[in-house]
Amino acid sequence: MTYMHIGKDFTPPDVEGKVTGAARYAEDFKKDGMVFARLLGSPIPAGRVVNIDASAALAIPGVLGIFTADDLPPAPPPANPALAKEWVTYIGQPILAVAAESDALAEEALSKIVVEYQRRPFVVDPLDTLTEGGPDPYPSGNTLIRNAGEAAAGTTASGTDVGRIKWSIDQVAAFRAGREPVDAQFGDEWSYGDVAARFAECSTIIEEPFVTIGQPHHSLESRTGMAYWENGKCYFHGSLQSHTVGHDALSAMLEIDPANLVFINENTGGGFGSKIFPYPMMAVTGKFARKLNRPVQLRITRAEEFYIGSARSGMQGWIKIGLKDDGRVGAVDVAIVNDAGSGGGGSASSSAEHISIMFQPEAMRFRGLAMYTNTTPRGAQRGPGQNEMAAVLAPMIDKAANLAGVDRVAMRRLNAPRMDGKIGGRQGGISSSYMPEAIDKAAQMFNWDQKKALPRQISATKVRGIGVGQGFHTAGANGYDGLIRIASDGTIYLHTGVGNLGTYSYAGVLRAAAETLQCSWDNCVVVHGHGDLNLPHSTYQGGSNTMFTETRSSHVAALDVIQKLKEIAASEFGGSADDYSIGGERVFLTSNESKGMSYGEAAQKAIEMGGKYSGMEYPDDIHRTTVRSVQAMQGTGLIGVAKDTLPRSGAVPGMAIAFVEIELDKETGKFDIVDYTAVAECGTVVHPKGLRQAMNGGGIWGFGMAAYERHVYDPQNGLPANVGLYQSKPPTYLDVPVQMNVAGNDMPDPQSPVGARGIGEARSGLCSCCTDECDCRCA
Amino acid sequence: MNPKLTRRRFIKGVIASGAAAASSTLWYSASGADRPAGAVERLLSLNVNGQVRRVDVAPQETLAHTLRYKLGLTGTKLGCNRGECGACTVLADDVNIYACSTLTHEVKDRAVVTVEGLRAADGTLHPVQAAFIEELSPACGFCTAGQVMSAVALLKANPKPTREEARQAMSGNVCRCGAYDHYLNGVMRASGQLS
Amino acid sequence: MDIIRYRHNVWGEEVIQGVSWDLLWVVAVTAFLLLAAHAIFMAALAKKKARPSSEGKRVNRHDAIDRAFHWIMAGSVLILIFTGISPIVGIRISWLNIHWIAGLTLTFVVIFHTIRALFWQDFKAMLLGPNDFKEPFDENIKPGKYSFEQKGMHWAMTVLVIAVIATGVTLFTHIDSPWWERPSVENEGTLGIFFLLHGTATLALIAFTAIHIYFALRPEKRFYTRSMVSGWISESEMKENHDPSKWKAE
Amino acid sequence: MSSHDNMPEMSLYQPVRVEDAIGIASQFAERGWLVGGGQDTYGWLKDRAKTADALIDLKGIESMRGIKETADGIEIGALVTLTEITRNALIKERYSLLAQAAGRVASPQIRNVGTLAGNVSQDVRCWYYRRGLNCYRAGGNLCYADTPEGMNREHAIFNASRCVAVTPSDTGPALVALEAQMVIQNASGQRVVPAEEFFVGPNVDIRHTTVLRPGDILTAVRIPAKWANAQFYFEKVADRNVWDFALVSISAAMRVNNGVIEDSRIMVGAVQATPRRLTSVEQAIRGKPRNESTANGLGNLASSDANPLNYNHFKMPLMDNLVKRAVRGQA
Repeated sequence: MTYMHIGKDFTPPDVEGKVTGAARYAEDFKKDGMVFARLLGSPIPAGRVVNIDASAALAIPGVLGIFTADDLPPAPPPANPALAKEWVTYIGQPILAVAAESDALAEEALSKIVVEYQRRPFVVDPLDTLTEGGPDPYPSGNTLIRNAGEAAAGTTASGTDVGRIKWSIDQVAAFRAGREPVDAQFGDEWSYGDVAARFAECSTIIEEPFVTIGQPHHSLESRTGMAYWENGKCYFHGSLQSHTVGHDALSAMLEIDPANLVFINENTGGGFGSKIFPYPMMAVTGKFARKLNRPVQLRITRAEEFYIGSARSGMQGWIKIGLKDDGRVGAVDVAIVNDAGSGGGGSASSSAEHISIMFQPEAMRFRGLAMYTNTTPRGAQRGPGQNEMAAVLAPMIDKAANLAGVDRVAMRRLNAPRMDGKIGGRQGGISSSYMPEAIDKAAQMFNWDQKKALPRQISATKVRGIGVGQGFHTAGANGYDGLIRIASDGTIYLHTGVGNLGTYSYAGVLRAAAETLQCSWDNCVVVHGHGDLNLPHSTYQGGSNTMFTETRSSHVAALDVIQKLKEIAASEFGGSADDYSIGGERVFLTSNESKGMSYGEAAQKAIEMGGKYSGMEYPDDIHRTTVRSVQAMQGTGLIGVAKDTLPRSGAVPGMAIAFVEIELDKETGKFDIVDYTAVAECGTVVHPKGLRQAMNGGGIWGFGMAAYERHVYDPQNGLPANVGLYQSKPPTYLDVPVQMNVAGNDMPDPQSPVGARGIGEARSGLCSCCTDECDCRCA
Repeated sequence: MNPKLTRRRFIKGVIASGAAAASSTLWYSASGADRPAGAVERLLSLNVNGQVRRVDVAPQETLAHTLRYKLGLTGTKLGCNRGECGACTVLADDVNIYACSTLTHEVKDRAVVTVEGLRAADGTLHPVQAAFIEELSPACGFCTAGQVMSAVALLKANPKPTREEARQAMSGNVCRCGAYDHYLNGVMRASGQLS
Repeated sequence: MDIIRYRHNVWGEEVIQGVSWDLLWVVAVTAFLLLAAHAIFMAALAKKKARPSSEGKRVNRHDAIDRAFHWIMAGSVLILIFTGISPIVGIRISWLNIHWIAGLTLTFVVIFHTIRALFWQDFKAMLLGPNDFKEPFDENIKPGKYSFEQKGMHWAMTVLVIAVIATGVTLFTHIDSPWWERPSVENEGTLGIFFLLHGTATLALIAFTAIHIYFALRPEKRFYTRSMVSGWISESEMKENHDPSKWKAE
Repeated sequence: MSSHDNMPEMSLYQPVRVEDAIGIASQFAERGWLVGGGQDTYGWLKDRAKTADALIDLKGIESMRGIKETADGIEIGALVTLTEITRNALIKERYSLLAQAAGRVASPQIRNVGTLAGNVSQDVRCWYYRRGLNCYRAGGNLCYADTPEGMNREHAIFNASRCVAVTPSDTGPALVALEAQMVIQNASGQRVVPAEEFFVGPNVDIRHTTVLRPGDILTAVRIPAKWANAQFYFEKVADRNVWDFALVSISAAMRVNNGVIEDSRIMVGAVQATPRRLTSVEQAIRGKPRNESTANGLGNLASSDANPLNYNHFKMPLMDNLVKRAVRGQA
């Protein structure tokens, strides 16, 4: 299909500001009378706050006040409280905030505050708390239990509780040693098919233990925020991946009517899953500002970003994979214990889903446990669950394929999901998959067959490793709103409530609206990033969700515009709307192109006609955020607004395949990645450079996960070893390939109007595909 | 931006920090009677982006602090404040340095250039900036100012670097989004080696 | 000036770290002043007595093995003090190994000495009885083998040496040695208390060692020092200072 | 526990003569902090893990700059930056070992301001110590790293004495290999200390890594002609290729005549608190050809008396392998 905009590069409106320094992030905003707030973190890994004595701090001139857990609604475990009191569960956990006229003064005040703690036993290894008699990270237990409960006020976690699960010493020992823990209790299970029977049919069976590590997100922009109150409204400069989808949640955290919140967030310095929804600390920023009646900038340091900025959940597990004679995966049995940190969820089920979709086993059983530990809170991070499983699986699948005597790539292709692919315990369908074709394309780009034949030994000390890995993440939803306004001068304002994470998808998805409207991109203005700019209710920007979901809502809003254009034209020139067409930013009678009007003229007409045309009336199924925005624009142009009710079924898989060639120095364990070739199977490519960004970035996160980054906790005292950025070791220029080679499979997804799915997540963990090749110590 | 506004804001800043200076001088005279003479003066004439600006600078103040909070040049970002990420990279006499790990007093005799000072007099973007836009180099953009400054320093010293040389020269700038390939493409384009 | 040093433990709680080494100077100055005062007093005011002759018949006071024990103990204590305070006063030597080796030597010799004293020597000769306390105040009372001052010094040194040994051995178990690896420290406060006791005992030991050395060098007591070297004192020295009825010398 | 981010209030001196700097440094004694490039200064102060009353910025002292040829080799001013060292023609030609080592320090921006004196005087990177805990090195009673469960992957495998931190310097071992002389000035005059004696281990001084004392200023480093144009080998193995400190580094200088090693200096970094000289290896290779078989003949001689901790056994084979590479002359 030939598109005007889809599949073509464009310059997103925010790029220039980024290269000139004009782009502003939350910390760059100042407000008259603004004061600075800083956090005091817990020095103990577990316990409770007995007493806070801030008198000496408050006596310092210029110190304005403190803010503690008592100023917030209680958030009992496993909710992750903004400020802890009864349940201190990790070192660095914020206990209170103090505000002062200057940042330095706030720091000085912190050192004068005396907090008395009562310590409790703590634990940093999930298997230690799982062992009978082992310490529990919370007084009430050690594991996540899902129930139907409501979220505690001011928090976003819902339906969870803390329970207690213990294994016998023998069961834990068996698990540690890489064997199945017989009769052990799990918290989450699913299965399909007759697992035992399918294993019986398998000729190659491997059984392996695995461990992956937690790693902090360390978004380069820490979650500093600034809030102030004016005329009963809260203006909040924050750093979130999403924009309007978090509006109601943030209003609830601030305990105000959503209409009284103006959230401003034009740019976000990275989130990687840690800023999808409003995080607890935002309540402190907003409420402290109200308490002091001053604008408050709550500054988060790099170290604090480590503590409260979320991290990937590590896992320890056991897996058994059976291959049939023909190389098909007959059965898989997997057991995973997640390190859920403080109040995290664990992502074991997602890990298992990764296996189920990438290899389509005939039967499969998953059992999982999310164990809390006295470490930092865990949350979603680039392909949570799936990517660490991709890293784990790559060498195991290789081993199985080699044992079965099948080519590693051929084996993956054989088992790859096709259009009828199934996923997870319920074996639901997927929107589409051209994964075998993607594998072929990537193998060809990488020259797999040729590289396979290359000698392993490069020199006396260097060996070559080639590997392949696959990534997956569900990447799409529906039900969000699109909003477009055409002004009487013909300018087309494309409103989006998608956040600006740096993927440029906030603008990319609007290209679908421009495409549908058949208008020039130059006449379009992207409206985003500021709560006062009348934004629609858009999807959360996370989980690669945006592309699929928001091209749909852009499209339905554009369809609404077109329908209204035609109706306006029909009212002017007669006939019915169906008699009209659009083109060249005009609406005209299909049979007589001269009978028509420009978009601008139609907009002027819409203002005159009122009603639904100028937003005086609007559909009753749109979200209240969108309603407010439409109301604010009433009578200012032609308003197109609609909720995405297009049909959708099955999971929306964002998938990728990547090949990596490394040169490993066997004397030092160091390796160079000399080739990285990846193909995304994510439907139609909307924005080629954006796709490359997403694919390359994900690849580099994968290198980091496989080779450099990891949480390190000292079990003796619960101290984290790698708080700072240099200790956390995000990959640098010199740790990644000089050049990266990526492409999209570009096969349209039938459930997206432009055929697009997201790909921000899937394809990390690919470096790990080289582990079995060369016995390198990079895991 | 309205230049008058900027100046007024600047003057306000000077007055505010002057007050802070007065109070800290008091503290020093009370506690440091036996200190050697010759400690630095607080009022500096800083050459930033080609303009000499008078600014009151505490002795221990970092350049990043002065730029961001006294001169309002917020294009220079603080990612870690510890010299571990490169987001605060600026030029001092054409050499790229971490502004978070430099005292402002250390550069009092040097020409400081930040990302805001790269445009030509007629407003044209610096070739590095233009190339970074063309290559869609930034992702989230938080490290971008630093990446731009390292690229500018590189091209001043080496107008036609190889990709490997560029990679080495840029290596003190972390990009958490992993846009390294795109920045390198930008450097190669800015040096006229990619079209 | 502090008496005790406090520090924050790994969780920010205030715990005892040890004795304040400011006290080292206090001890040094105090000991010096006291001894100087004594020296001046003795030189100026104390009545001069003719010193008994060292000629004539010799009486055995210390067996060779006991003399060896004494000097080994003396040597190790001096080494321990020197190596222990070197890093505190800023003398840069590789002190730790010497310190614990000397400490172990001292420990073993003290154990041997204790066993020997209990079973092979006249243990009672060292016991302090009520009568001993009259001795300093009555010129007519002469001691048996050991004078009141000698017994006092011995028991003071005994208590202090046992204290430094007990605390020192505990601390020794907290560092790497050829026989074990450093353990984890469960409670920094407890460790600090051991350091406090070790340091306090050391300070007292330094004071008593200084006093001991001072008296060993005083002219009127020097024959005792000679006896610790060669084993004997003269009969006239014995008669002048001891009551032969209480000390049945061989 | 508060996470600090601001520089603490302190005074700043910017002397332009060494004598003035010494005067100020002597007056402040322990409460003064010398600043060259400052790259191992501001973090300590911002974190409040160490404090001082005054910063003494030495960069204005012209006499401590520049690289000059002397009768016996070269003299490098203490303030010469690592970037200048990597680019200096004289050093690249005669002492490429040092240029290579300097070129692997941290990141380009840090090398642009970081000085040679700062690189050899920097403090250890043990994470417990840097966190501001009261360990031995900070004047406390214990080591958190050297315990059965301590996280000690980066720590020492040799010559630990209570503290198990390692020397983080890349140029330090290179300077010892080149038999450099450290020129130190203080109020009582100048003294010249061999690089080998410049670094001190925790057995001798657990609080400091060098012989420098308050009031001392390292003003220059002299490199004698002895090892000029010798055969060199430098390699640093670190996790990431930027920023990270060495897990093990090797700096070797060899005099080779007709393929036979006449004399050598083999130094290893990051295995103990000071650069480690491998005299046993130097002796073993003396008189032998510089080739693969001599290298392989060494076996695990270099690491044979190592005393690894729980998580750093890998440093032993890594060190042995680097020694082999140095001896055979190629990676």
